[in-house]
Amino acid sequence: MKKFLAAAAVSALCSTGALAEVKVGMITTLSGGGAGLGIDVRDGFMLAIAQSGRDDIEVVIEDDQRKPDIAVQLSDKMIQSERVDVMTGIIWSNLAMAVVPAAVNQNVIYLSPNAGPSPLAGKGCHQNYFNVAWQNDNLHEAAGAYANGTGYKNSFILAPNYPAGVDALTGYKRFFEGDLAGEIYTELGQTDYAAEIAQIRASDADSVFFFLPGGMGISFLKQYADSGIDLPVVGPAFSFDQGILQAVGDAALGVVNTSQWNKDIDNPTNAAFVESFQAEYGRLPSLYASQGFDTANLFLSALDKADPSDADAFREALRAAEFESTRGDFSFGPNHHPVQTIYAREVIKEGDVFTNKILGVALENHSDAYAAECKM
Amino acid sequence: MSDPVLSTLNLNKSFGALKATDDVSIDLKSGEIHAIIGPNGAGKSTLIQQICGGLQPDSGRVLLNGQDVSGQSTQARARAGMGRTFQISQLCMEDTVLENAVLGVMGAEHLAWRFWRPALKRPSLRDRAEAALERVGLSDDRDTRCANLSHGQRRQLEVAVALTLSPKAFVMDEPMAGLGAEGSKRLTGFLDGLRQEAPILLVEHDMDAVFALADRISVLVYGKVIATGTADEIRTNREVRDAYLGDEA
Amino acid sequence: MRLNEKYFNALMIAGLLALPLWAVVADQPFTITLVTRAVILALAAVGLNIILGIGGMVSFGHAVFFGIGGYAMGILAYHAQTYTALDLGPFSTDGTKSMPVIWLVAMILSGLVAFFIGLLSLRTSGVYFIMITLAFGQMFFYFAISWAQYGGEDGLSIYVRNDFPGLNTLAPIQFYGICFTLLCVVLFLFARLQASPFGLALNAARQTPTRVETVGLNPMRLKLLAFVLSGAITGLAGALFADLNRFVSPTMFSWQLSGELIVLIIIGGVGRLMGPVIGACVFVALEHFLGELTDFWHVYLGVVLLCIVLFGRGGLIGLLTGKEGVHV
Amino acid sequence: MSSILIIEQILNGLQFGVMLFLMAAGLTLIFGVMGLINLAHGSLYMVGAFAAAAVAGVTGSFLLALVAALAAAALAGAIVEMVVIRRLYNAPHLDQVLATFALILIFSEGTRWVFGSFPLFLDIPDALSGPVTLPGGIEYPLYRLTLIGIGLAVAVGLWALIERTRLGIQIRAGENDREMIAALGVDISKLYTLVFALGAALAGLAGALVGAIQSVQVGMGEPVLILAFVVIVIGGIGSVRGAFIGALLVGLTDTLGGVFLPELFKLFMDNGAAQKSGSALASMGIYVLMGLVLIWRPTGLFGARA
Repeated sequence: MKKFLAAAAVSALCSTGALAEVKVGMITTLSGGGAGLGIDVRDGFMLAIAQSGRDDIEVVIEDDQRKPDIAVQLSDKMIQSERVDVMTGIIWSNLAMAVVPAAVNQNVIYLSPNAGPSPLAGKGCHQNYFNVAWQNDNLHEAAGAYANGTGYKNSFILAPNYPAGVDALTGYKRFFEGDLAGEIYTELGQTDYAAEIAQIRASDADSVFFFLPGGMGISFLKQYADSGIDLPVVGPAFSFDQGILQAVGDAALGVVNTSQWNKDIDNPTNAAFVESFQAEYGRLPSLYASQGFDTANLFLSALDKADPSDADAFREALRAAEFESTRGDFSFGPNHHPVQTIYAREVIKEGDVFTNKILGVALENHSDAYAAECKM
Repeated sequence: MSDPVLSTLNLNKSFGALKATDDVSIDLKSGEIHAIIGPNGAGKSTLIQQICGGLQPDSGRVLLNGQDVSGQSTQARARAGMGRTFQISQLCMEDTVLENAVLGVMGAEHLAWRFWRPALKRPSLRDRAEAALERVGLSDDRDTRCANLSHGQRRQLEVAVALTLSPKAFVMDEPMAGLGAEGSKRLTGFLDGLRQEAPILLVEHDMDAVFALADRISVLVYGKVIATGTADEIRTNREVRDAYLGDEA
Repeated sequence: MRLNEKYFNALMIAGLLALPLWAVVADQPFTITLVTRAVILALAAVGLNIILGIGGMVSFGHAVFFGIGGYAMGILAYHAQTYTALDLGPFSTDGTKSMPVIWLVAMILSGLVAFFIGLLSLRTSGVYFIMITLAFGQMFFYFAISWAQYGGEDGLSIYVRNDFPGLNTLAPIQFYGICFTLLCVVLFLFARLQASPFGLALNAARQTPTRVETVGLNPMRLKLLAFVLSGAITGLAGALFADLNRFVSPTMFSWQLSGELIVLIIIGGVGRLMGPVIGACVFVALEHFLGELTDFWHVYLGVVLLCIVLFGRGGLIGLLTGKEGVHV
Repeated sequence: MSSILIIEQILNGLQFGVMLFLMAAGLTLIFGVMGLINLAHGSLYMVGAFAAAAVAGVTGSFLLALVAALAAAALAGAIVEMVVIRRLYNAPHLDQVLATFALILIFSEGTRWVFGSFPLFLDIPDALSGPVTLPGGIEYPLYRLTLIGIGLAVAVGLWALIERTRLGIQIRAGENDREMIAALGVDISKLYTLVFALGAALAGLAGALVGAIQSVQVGMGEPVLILAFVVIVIGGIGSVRGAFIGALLVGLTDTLGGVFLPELFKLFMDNGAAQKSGSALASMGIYVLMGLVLIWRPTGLFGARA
């Protein structure tokens, strides 16, 4: 168990040595494949806690190894032994589905810094569940909207054969008004896309949309760039994020992707965040880091107004979402999922570093397709 | 004499161009010891394997107690009454002597499919196993792990396990192998008495034992039986002397 | 100091009884959850130990049965919790939240699947057997990932633990009681089985199949039945594991889990009654305490495992009691 | 579906197959000569890819990167053989499985320790990037054609090594009879280290070559390892020829299954459902293939008869 007493340096200055009064449980992925995302969320979150200067917050951090059963047990531990007030941290939808429903039913507030599976936005929504990132479909919907705006008429779309992949293609199709030149479900964890790329080449598509998180996206983009096909590619931010962009290299240059955040979003909070994150950790912040940072700030804003022991008041304070988000305007819809603007951004090279710049707005003040199903 | 207990009819087996068993017809009559001898590579092991079911012949039949067992599995032949011992001991080395013998009784009594009472606490299994151990002189070692037995004791246990099966016919593959002079002599005496219980088909290199024990001897050379007869007939057989005994006699 | 294995076993059981009771007194519910996890993994590994330790079959696909048990629980409880009908051709049921019924279904299903997998796999031996069982595991894994009706990769959440007559299963100690009792029952059955004629014959089939044949027994059939029993017990453990987490997902079918079950047995001692139990306790403890020390705890776990293989033949029980393990 | 597409897909299957062969050849040699199941073979693949990415990042030369991959994997292999594997030759398969499973943990987390949690960058050299046009108007990436070429060259080289050289004689002798090579006066432990390093180098080469078109990340070895095991089991463990045939079979089954099964399902399903069920079945395809082969021939296509 790694206990981080918030802002240790600050509390050293103040000689009060106050006892931790609020306990946050963070379950995230810190080892094995996919650890990069969890580390970013954790670092973003802890940065905000440190900047708050509060010494009455204790954050208990545990590694779920990306295994659902481990995550469930850690959640039991957080609730039963640590008796945390608030939980956060989970990266993956399948782990969120394993942990969140049980946790929120035991009167724990859960703040999602990344995963947003559709059941939790619709029929399975809960007053104790707040999503600070996005509903899973959002970025894909924005990609569909962007494709319309650019005038694409015939898209070839592909995603891995698992629930988030199916949601991705559904999300794209929900907004895309053109035809589909092809629709492929690949194997989860697949590393070679030669067969799919050949099918894209043989089709009469005018654009390609893909959702292939992690290493799958790196492989696809490198192979696609090498295939000589020059159809434009659109995708959600996950394959173009700061952490993995360097591994894709030139193959990603010019690709348009959709995101609710970018480091050049022009507001003081964001500028300060990017600068302080770089200063603290020596790397550019990623989308995930921004989500972790926002999650912590949302939590801190509510903490200023109410005590977690007063559940109703604390929930109300969270729902108000009165904090300075790195994304600019941020508010919650009726299902406690964000209503936010989603941008189209393009991969560029700044010096030696690959990064993104915003092209324009893909969807303005966008909510999600499931809010109506939520009876809270 | 009555019909043979065990017989082979025109067994043939080839490995590629090599004819390992060439039209072999031998029989084993009640109460006799029939020895099969032959130089190394004569096809004795291949023949035994076909008799016991480890190998399928290309053609020919094997009869046990008048019943055609060709094509049947090893375990079916065992159940039909074939009691086999191995040239290289096939014992459960991690188990005790008694457990090895009990395994034999379980096979004979069809008692393997019992899941509750411990095998060693069942008198029906234990008594018969101990009786067999007693006969070969291993009673005192019943709780010794097989791995700790001497070579000679393992040979004795091989025979004891075959005894527990109460077979109609014994098929013994070089039971004397590796026994000293003393051990061979003791086993020879034991087998001498055993033939009244069930006849023995004996493959053996130890010529003293063979000529002392065998009622009949068949000589196998290059997969073919070149002669069958009593010890005296074989000793004097010209062909045998040329092919096999020649260089020894 | 050499311990007598019998005393050692009694000590283990006493420990498994005392630790959770202490946790209740000390108000450490998570300790109970951890011990429950160890006990359930041990149960699954006791199942595997039947074929691995007695029968000498190295199944690298035992997660199949663990997963089937888990999904049996998940699917039955899912239908019961959503009040939807589960159509099985001529039959239709509303599912159930009753543990005993779920256990029965889990065991029967796993046993049936084990029968077919065993029938095909037992034609091979050695490395080929290891690999063909792995192949079956992968087939089930990929099937579960794309089985959209029951959550695919996301798996299925059951919000409330299933019921056991007369108990409050949501109380950690009561659920632990159920798991611990089942483990004791299965350990008792294992001990009886190992000494029974069937166990003796199966043990012989591991050492010398030829001998078993020449006494008139069919080693294939012995092994197949062992495989079915083993699958059923691991399936039962799967159902309990799913209930512990109130959640099932395809990771229950993963080859890593199959590997972990083997690892548990080797840590404890192959073919030993309590081998899987001590193995599971040590494994869960390592996982928990090393994980607290460093993010890179897998490195240390790897080193510990290596040392056990290289220096601890016969597992921990072998080490403590001075007996060598069985050979597989 | 046009014939051009079908030919392209067959090329893709071949390319996948020959890369699997590089992995499988080492694995099958190590089993054939030493009787060892090496689960950590995938880690050597990863070592090769990381070494290549690191060297390419510093020098910018792909050729140097390949050399580094070969050297690093061979070295890692030799060290692992001398420190750990050597003690396992006479151990039961079970111990080998556990020990090499432990090595995977050490390699994976150790690599993450050194290189961090994010994927590394490794790209195709400029000279080999982009597509070429083949006879018949097929556009095909030059790099993938090169991979097919390298794979086939390694296969021929390996054949020559085993059939035509002194080392090959020793390897074949080692497969048949370990006492015999000792009698021949061969230093067994040196031979074993050499064979292990050779297998490791091939895995490292595969890692570097494939890493250029895939993601160089921790854990990249395990999926390939499982496939390589499927390959050698289909081909018959210990047989290099079997590994070659098995690799091509697996490569073609996986690629063509993924393409044609959904098409087949479209005949009697709607598009989306056909895609989902077709690709679900395709992901099980190679395991079904392996199961069928083993049921038909329990020791694989070219395995020694039991």
